[in-house]
Amino acid sequence: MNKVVKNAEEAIQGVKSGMTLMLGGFGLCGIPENSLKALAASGIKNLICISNNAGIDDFGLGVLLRDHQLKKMIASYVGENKEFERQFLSGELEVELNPQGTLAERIRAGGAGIPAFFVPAGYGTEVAEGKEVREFNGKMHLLETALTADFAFVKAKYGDYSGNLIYNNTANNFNNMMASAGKITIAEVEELVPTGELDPNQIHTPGIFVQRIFQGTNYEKRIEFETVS
Amino acid sequence: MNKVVKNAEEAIQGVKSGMTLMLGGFGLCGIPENSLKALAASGIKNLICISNNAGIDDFGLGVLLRDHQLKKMIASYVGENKEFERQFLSGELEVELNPQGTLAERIRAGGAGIPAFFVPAGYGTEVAEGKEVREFNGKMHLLETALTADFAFVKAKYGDYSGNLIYNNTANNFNNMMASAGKITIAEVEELVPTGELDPNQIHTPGIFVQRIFQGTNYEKRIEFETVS
Amino acid sequence: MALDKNGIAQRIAQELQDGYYVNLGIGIPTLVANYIPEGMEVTLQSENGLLGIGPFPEKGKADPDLINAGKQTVTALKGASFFDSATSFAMIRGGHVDLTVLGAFEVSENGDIASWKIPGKLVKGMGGAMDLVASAKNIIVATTHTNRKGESKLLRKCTLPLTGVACVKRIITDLAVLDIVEKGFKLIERAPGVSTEEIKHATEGILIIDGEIPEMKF
Amino acid sequence: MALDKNGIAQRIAQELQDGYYVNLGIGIPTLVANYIPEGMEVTLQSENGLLGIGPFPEKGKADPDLINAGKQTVTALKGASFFDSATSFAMIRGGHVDLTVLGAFEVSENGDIASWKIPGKLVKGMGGAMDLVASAKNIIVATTHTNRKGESKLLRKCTLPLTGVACVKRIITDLAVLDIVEKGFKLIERAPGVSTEEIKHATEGILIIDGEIPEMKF
Repeated sequence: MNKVVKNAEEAIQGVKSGMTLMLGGFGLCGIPENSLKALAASGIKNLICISNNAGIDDFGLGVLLRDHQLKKMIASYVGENKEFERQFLSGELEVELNPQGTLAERIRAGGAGIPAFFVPAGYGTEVAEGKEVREFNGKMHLLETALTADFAFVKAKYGDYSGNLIYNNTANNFNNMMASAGKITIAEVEELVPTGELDPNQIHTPGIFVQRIFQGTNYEKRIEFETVS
Repeated sequence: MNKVVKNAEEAIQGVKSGMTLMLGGFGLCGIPENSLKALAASGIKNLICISNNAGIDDFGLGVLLRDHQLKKMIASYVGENKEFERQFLSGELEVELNPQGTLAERIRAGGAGIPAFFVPAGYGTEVAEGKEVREFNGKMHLLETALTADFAFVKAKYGDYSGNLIYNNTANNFNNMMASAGKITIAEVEELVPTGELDPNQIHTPGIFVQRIFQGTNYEKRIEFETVS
Repeated sequence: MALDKNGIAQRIAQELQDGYYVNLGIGIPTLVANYIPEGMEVTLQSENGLLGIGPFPEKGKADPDLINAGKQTVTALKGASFFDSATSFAMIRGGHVDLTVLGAFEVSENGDIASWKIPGKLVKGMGGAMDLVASAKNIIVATTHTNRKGESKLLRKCTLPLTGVACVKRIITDLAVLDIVEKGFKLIERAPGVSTEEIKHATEGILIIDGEIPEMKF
Repeated sequence: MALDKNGIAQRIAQELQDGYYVNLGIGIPTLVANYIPEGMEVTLQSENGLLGIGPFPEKGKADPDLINAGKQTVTALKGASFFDSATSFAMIRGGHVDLTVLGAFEVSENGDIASWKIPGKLVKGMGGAMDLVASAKNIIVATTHTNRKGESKLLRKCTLPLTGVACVKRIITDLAVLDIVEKGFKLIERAPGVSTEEIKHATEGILIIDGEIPEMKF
């Protein structure tokens, strides 16, 4: 099953104003750089983006923010982006903040056909507002709902023509769950190999979750905080 | 962190009458053979066992059944075991049958601290009896609860002293989730290697989920239905 | 003449489309794999944790760690992947599998299916069938039109414990292809040489016959 | 004298036990890693998907694909494993992490914690903090006893938006070790040379002083 497309421009075909997108990565680690650039170049606006973070001012999701392409962000931590802050405070950008584990699980649930589930995170905080509360085993829990997206953009180290993916180190993060939660999932990889070259026991994301795949180019893989010993 | 114990007899220390156990495997594929033998030899009775299947009459969980060590089974498919059938019909054995995906997810939820979640499977069937029903996206769902165990027994191909596990082919099945859902998880492996020898990107079950690990011996790895072309 | 098992499987194979991910149940559905049209890529999912089921192994090459959901030894094709049961049912429940083909004891005219339990008989359990019927985007039931006693399996209402409600889309039997529509079983095709009357006779539920019914083509 | 950041981290390290899996938050908690007692095996979890955090890499060897939850480049120790964020929080939510150490803006005498948001100030988000405090078996807050304005951070009630309720077990500050008990902050240890009076003065919530309070030992 050949799911290979030529490049990011071809991959993002069908993304339209007002759609909900998921974007993998944690900080700048494991983000779909090529797809983000193509989305920025497309000028598509009014996007709802689900991503753990919002990039930095001049890289990652930050570029879409800068160009006012986002209507709403669903994220857990957006600390490294001043433009985000500005748009949020001015009311230009809607923001829904989720506890990180809840965000991860909502995305997994979206991919796994589980419409809602209970977690303890956020009970008694502003995250609980409007949510059903229920006690299990003497502990209070919130009912959280699944998240899905029109398009999910993920990045892996290796991928094959059938869409099987293998991530590298902590660059997996949100990518694996998001791959399962996109109606159309687009994977970009550092190395695209023919089907059959990846060990079936080592595949992190089975190809069934991926609709389009391409070999990315010119990866910058920026480091947010280079810390050395 | 060295979690290595000598053998199955040492590994099952602490298992007591009346406890709830999880046992990995699908049919006879990926079952913890050594632990099952040690449990059979222990003569411990009144066990509640959570396992997708019930083994066959003279192998796997079937041996515990034969020796009347089980009080209750929570499973999804028990078709290959006549003794199971007899004990169930005579009322000796309590049985709770779960849709297979619901069983898998209840175990994952147990390990992941999610006390309950909604799934569509079983709505309108006898599985729904006594369960909360709720509509999401125009479809009816049942509220299912998490499963945990006093001891979980899993089997992997490779393991290291820290409890990291790698499964082989379809022998993963229920093992990965069960490893996370045992208060004490005991892993037996075909090849036990020193910590550091497994590739951190290829580990299926991180060691945090495993409390005891040992190198199994004399694996029979019986085939239930040898089908050839 | 009524189709045999292989005939049913062959007709079901015509429902496949290039690029489909398909879960085939035990029995007749498994045979569908033998009739995948040349040049069409269909990936078979096995709910015990395999995407990309290959043919049965050669004699002497069976791997005990590589079985399908029917516990038969199989092989894995190029591009296959292995995963745990939670991930496997995430694929199923999440609607990622395009088509599920499974057997049934009974189907009702509103699409209910009974396939897992006969009161008083051997308890086997539902396995993955309830998850599959509750979640698959498209469900085809593969069955004989009548049971061994000659009684219809296509009923007004199921009499046996249900596997799922209002979920079956199409039924392919030894006699016919039928769709579940609002008012009953809609006859789509007849098996070669089987008359509309024969099908009517073998169907207890409401049968909708709209115009001339073509024969299946092989 | 009040401890510095490293002193607080060093005192917290005394809470570690052999075999512990520990999640260390950003700031002072991260420094705890520098004081793990010789011969003790403690595995550090990073919620972005790493079990077995190693030291910062040597200059020039930073791997952009290997960061901690604070987005700093790190290394992975022998026996480490990588996984996705859902699995990472399964570890946390499922109670598999033995100890969580995190910072706070405020802690109340019933164990509520506020650590993520100051109304009118920079919105950063809660990251994994709410998941951690709601689920960790044992939570230690690492903080200065008072804020920059000299106001107590150990309050009767938190004034800032909460991260979690009734979850903190122990607080280790530059002045003291305190446990959350039914009636308030129970003083357990004093920083070297810090008097009970000074601690009382710096604590707005109810402070329980039961008998002679020993000094911390290093």
